[in-house]
Amino acid sequence: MSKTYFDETHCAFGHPKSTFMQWMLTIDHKRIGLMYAAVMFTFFFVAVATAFVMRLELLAPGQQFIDGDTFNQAFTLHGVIMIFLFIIPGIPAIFGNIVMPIMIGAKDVSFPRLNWFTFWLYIVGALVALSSLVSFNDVDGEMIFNFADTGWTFYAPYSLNTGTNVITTLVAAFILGMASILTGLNFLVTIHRLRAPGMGFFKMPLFVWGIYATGWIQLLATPVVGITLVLAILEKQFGIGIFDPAKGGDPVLFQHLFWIYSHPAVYLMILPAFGIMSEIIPVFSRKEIFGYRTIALSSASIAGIGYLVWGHHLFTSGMADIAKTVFSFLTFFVAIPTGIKFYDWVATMYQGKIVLSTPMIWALGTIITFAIGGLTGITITMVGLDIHLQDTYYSVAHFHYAILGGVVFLMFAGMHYWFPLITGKMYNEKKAKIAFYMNFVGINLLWFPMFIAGYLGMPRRYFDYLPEFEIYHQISFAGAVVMVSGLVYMFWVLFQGWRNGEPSGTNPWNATTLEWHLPSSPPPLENHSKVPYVDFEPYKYENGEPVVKFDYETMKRID
Amino acid sequence: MDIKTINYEEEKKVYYKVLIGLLILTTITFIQPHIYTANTFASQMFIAVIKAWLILMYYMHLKGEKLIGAMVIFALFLVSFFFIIIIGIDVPNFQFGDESYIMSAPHTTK
Amino acid sequence: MSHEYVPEIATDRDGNEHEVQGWQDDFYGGKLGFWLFMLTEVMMFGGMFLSLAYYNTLHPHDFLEASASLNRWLGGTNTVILLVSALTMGLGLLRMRTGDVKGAKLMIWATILLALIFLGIKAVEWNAEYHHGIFLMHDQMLPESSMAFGKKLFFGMYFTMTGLHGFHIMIGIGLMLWLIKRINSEKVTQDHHILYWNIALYWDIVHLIWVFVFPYFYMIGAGDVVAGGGHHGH
Amino acid sequence: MKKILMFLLITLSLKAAQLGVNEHQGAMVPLDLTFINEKGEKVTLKKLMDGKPTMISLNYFRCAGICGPQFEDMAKMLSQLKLAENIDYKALTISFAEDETPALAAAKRKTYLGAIERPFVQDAWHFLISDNNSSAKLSKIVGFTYQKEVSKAGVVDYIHPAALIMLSPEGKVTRYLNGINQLPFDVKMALLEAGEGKIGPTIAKRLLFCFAYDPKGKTYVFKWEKITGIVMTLMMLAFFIYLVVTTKRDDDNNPDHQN
Repeated sequence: MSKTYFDETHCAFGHPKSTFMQWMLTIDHKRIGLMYAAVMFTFFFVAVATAFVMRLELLAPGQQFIDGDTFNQAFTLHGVIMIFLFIIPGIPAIFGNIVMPIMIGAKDVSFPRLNWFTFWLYIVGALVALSSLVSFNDVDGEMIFNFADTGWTFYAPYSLNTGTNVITTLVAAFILGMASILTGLNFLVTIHRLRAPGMGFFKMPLFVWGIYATGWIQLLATPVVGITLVLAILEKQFGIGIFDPAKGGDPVLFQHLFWIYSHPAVYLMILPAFGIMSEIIPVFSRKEIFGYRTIALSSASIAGIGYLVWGHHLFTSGMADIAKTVFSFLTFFVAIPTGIKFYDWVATMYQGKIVLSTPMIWALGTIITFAIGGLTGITITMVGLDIHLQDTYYSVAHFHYAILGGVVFLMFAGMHYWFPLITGKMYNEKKAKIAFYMNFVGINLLWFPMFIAGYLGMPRRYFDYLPEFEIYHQISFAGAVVMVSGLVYMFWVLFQGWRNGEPSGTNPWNATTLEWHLPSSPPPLENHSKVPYVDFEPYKYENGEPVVKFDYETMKRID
Repeated sequence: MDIKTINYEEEKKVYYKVLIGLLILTTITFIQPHIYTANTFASQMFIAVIKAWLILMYYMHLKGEKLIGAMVIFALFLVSFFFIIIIGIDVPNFQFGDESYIMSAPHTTK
Repeated sequence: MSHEYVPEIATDRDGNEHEVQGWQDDFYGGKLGFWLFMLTEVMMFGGMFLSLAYYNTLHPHDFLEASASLNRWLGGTNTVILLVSALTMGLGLLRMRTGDVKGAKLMIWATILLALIFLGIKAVEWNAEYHHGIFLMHDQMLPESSMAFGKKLFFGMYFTMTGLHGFHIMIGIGLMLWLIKRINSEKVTQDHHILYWNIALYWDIVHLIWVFVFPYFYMIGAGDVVAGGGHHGH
Repeated sequence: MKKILMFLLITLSLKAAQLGVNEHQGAMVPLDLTFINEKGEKVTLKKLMDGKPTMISLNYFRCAGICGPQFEDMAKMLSQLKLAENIDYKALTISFAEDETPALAAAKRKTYLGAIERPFVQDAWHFLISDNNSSAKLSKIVGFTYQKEVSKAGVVDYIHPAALIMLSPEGKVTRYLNGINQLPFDVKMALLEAGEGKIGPTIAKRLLFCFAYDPKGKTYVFKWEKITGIVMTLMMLAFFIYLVVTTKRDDDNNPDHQN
């Protein structure tokens, strides 16, 4: 057991005695990942609450509980928290940190100190975002709720004119963007440099592939939005005129720059999620994954193509028709690698010994919800149809099916999958499954009616509507109630498991990848007792049993 | 690339050679408008690209860096793609330019 | 890092030994990381050049005129200064790698000096423009002024981009001072000079950005003036 | 600047509100009242309404206060209103100031008809001025009170509330919509109601049947909806609390819940 840390408290600096300070200053990737998880899920529930309030308001036409301005700020808050604080950093920061280095047999990420710094950068960004919630009106210094009311997209010119705290929010988004860049950078170098000897790129677990592709998006797309936000801030401060038509600027340019990042951002969200899926499916089918290379490469190509399709957000914003056609055309291509992945997963399950444990049913549920989200996405790729459906509940439903029903569901799948690894305990399977079904019913009840409402012309981001749409909103509300209950129930089950579940052992799922070959669970500092030599493909099963076995002390193969 | 064994004189020479090259190119940027007025923009950018290439290859030691070189090329490809789509396709073909306030506003010199 | 890091050995089934790359003193890893960071810089300025080109295509004439009105000689001098500073930085690194710490530090100081001169000239330039009534939120740049949209945007981008570039220069100076500190405390040595290497790279990318900023702002209008404008026009 | 102005206007309108619209639902407005239209002709209210439910706003055209915003909002509201103007309803803006000219009325009308963002039957919205004190009579009947104020500079101004007053075809006052901002939806409902269900598509009939008006919220709601919303939310919270409680229990009788 050679500990290579130069400092046994393994902190960014100093040798703090108190456990608390050791956590605050830790550069251990597992601890950092856990801290991310704690913070992010807190924010997640704040955003969920905001969304629920909006649903409550929309229960009937006319004003119910909150007025229009508050509603605008509510959906902006929901968007900003969910996008910038939860879902974009989400899976990479949590599972990328916790399991990715273990999966490649590394002792930590390449730049542990940078990792620590990144986490605190993220916290700073979050605090700035919170500080923009309220402002003190200069008349009588009383506090007023004054969050940005622009929607999370900050479209110019409105964002340049509104009196709400847009600048602070932009700064927050910028800082969070930097955090995301540094995370991606760290992971890219880690994956390039710290793979265990013998592990070529095509021997990596697929989750690592997902993280790798994500890393490239974080690295190369985020700076563009970064500079866009900077320009917007300068615009607001110095009235340069870059985005303000009154001074000759072109708001469409803002949209271009904004979506050059924010569209790849959705692939940034989904790719690691697909990675989790590719981990879970073979393990619970007890079968080697079908078409490893195609899945790995499709991740890469989704990341690549993802850069080239941002324009489909601008179909109604004033683009040249040729550009629209090009973008529509390119966007269709994204469906191809995605489809390949789906077929590979299904093919993996074919003739496998399928074990319906909780992570598996989350994954299976996702196959349904994400398929709905993805296919409806293809419909609004067509320019003509998009002109009709843009900014309606249809696109809202599409987005939530894809992101909640895809990314977040898979994130939860991952939570259930790696829960024993992280806590060393096992949660109550039965209750966990109930939680899944609540969520699954909830999401469909909540968003499916929106497809219809949107198709009939219910615009998004409105706090009032004509009575025609009443019924859809009411079904959605019922769905919201079920969904939120399901979420809380799920977290409660996991919490219970953590508090008083039975010990799980190091490899409860009979999984094959390296993170399940640890001397103890939860993993010790610096993970494997010794770096293994990887001369095998991941997910090797023979008649339902993992092929590769290790002696966890020497990490020598004993099969 | 082994960093221990380096030939000081050799590398120094390279640095000075590149410096001279860059200086020459800079002077060219200044005399270009007087000798070749057809397309200042293109020729200026062309010179800039050459300078950039020199700096990348020799000052930044990109020469022989396979992996990093590929990464740089990928990034540059993306940027150029953004240019092609937005500057090359979208803006010039925008069909409502004449009705656009920002393009044909009262006091823009046309 | 206080004690020397001994890489671990992994043995495969045939008993061959493979050295494990740890995250400690991983020179190539450090370099790779910094290159990736520089790619983000490229994308960032790429985005700005994109906006610049965008408005250039909308208002070509205004851009040429505005560009012609900039002081090409100050810009040129700055170009040369950065050029030389890139050389000094490179030579400094070279000396560090050959173990000549003193010479290396000398070169860093030289670079810092050049950087300061660059900023000085920039200040003079901005000051002059301010007195011509061209500055952010000032006189001709105000919304109500009758200056053409194209020109407003040109100068707006000019101040934004040269400003951000100047900001990078300042950061560079800070980094170099820090580097000198690290050298003095022998954290950066002949064998362990990744920090120096990366800061040199940073300085090069700052230079690289200027290589494009300079012609796009100062030179594109030059041909126009010589050809069309006044003296020996045709 | 704009914010401050709005703030001022709001306070002003509040002040005015105290000085009052005392609602006289059910009061009958005599349809033979005469007003002067933009062309300077005498017209009876009957002719102006010609058997349609009608929304009336009382203002004065020199008004620098809340009238402007109110007109703008009316124009906005009318362009979104899902009813056929001139067929389903009429709109009248009547000046209660004694000393205003048809020319000014015409100008105002032109401006705000122009502000409507869709083809709009011009005849549906008229700007009228008082004919031998008819406005004053009207205001009295509908309970719309205003107060004359003469500034030191001798400029005559009025402090007055802002409201849309709905008349049934027979001239019965059916509804008051107070304030300068009206939701098209509210106005639609009010008009349908004023027309006593004679007009409007079937869906609107149904609405009319199941929607009630609550004067405080100034808007139409399903009464039971708010209740349901709150109840369901409470049920959800109850569920959370239940979870917390059970957590405690699990701690007591130590963890052996195998299933």
